[in-house]
Amino acid sequence: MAIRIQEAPFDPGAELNALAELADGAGAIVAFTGLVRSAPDDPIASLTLECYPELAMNQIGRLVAQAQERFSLIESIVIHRYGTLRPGEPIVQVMTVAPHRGAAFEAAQFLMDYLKTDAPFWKKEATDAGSRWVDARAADDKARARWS
Amino acid sequence: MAIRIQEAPFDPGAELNALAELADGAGAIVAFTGLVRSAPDDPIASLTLECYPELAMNQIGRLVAQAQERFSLIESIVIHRYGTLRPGEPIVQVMTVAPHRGAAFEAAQFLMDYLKTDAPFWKKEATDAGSRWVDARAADDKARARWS
Amino acid sequence: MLAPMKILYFAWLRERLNRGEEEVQPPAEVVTIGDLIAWLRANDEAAELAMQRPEIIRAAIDARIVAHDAPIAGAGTVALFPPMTGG
Amino acid sequence: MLAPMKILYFAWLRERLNRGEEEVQPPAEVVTIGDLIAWLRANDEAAELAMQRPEIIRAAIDARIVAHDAPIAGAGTVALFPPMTGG
Repeated sequence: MAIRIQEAPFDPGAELNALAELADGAGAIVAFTGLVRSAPDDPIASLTLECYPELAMNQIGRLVAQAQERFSLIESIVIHRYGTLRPGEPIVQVMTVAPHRGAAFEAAQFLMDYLKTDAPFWKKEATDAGSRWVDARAADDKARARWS
Repeated sequence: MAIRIQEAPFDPGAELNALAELADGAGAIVAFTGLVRSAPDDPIASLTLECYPELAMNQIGRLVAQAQERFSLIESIVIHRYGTLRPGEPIVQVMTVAPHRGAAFEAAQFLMDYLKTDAPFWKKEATDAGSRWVDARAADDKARARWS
Repeated sequence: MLAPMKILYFAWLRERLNRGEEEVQPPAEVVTIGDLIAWLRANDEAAELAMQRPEIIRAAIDARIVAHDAPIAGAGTVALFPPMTGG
Repeated sequence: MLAPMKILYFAWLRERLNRGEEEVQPPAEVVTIGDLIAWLRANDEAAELAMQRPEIIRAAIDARIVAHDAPIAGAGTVALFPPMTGG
């Protein structure tokens, strides 16, 4: 298990390969990478993530430990950035390693659903017209609720 | 969309990074990597995948096109190896790119569920006690059935 | 009086208050997070406006998430913030 | 008689028959994949044993999956194989 909260960029492929080295006895690795999205019909110039790092470590640490136990994972890693990112840049990467694919897929979705609502980051989009805080989405609350 | 059926090894992280370059407008990438699994209580020396390449291209090509349409993917890639592989080696990688995480996760699971039952590969495990063909699993038929 | 405690604000709450942290020393009748929010609102016009809908404000005590009925006695740091948008 | 056609065998079917492919020329009454399997079994002891449970054998005509009731007229290549274990 590992969690990293960092301002620096990370390399999604290098992270996946480093994890694969630890995947002894595994049959399945799922890597989810979340990117700064700039929709063609509503482009953004940048996304700034504000963070409460100490709380993030506590919340995500507990979450990863829950996933590890609930889905009998071999390994699990969460990397989450903060600071100002450009469109296309990776924000978050969640990776899960399990004997079989079902557990790896489920655990990665579990982690992402909880990160959306329970990880203390706040997103602000900068556009040509100014900047705006991203609202919490009811759909994310619903996605999270399916695990309880 | 791309499919590759090959005997040569591939680099999971390099494949993920190459795809991320094509992910314009995307918010989510899911990469599933399937590895040759050697369970501690039932170790194998190697896994040999037999393949009917022409049928594999047809089957997987149709499958990827279905996934692309059904889940409105931005991009999707399937890489599948054949030949003799050692424990821990990547067998298959499925990657899906979408605006949001739900579609990317679902599409990757859809593709994996169908590959298990509809891609013309046959697995033979070599152990100290000899070699054996891997049986098709009822659980895989069931996993596939949830999409229809 | 309670012992002095640090309050952290994040995101639009921080912006509307124009400060990321402050030190406060609430009176003894301020028992819970909910009481603290009400007391902050009563004593500061910016806070009154920024937390007009106190029910959407989330809170942590010493970097652990808590509900509005959590007691603040003994808290070193209280954080107040909008719903999180991680991932 | 139908035109000669190639048959491909895979996995344990290939091993039990001790061949990966062969050319055959079935009589005209062999209309479907199911008929072809029955005819192969009737004419070869190894095939009789290898396809003891014909219902589990999968088939493709010219690299397209077909059911056992598919007609084989015009087929260039018929493939017969066990359930697939891809992924």
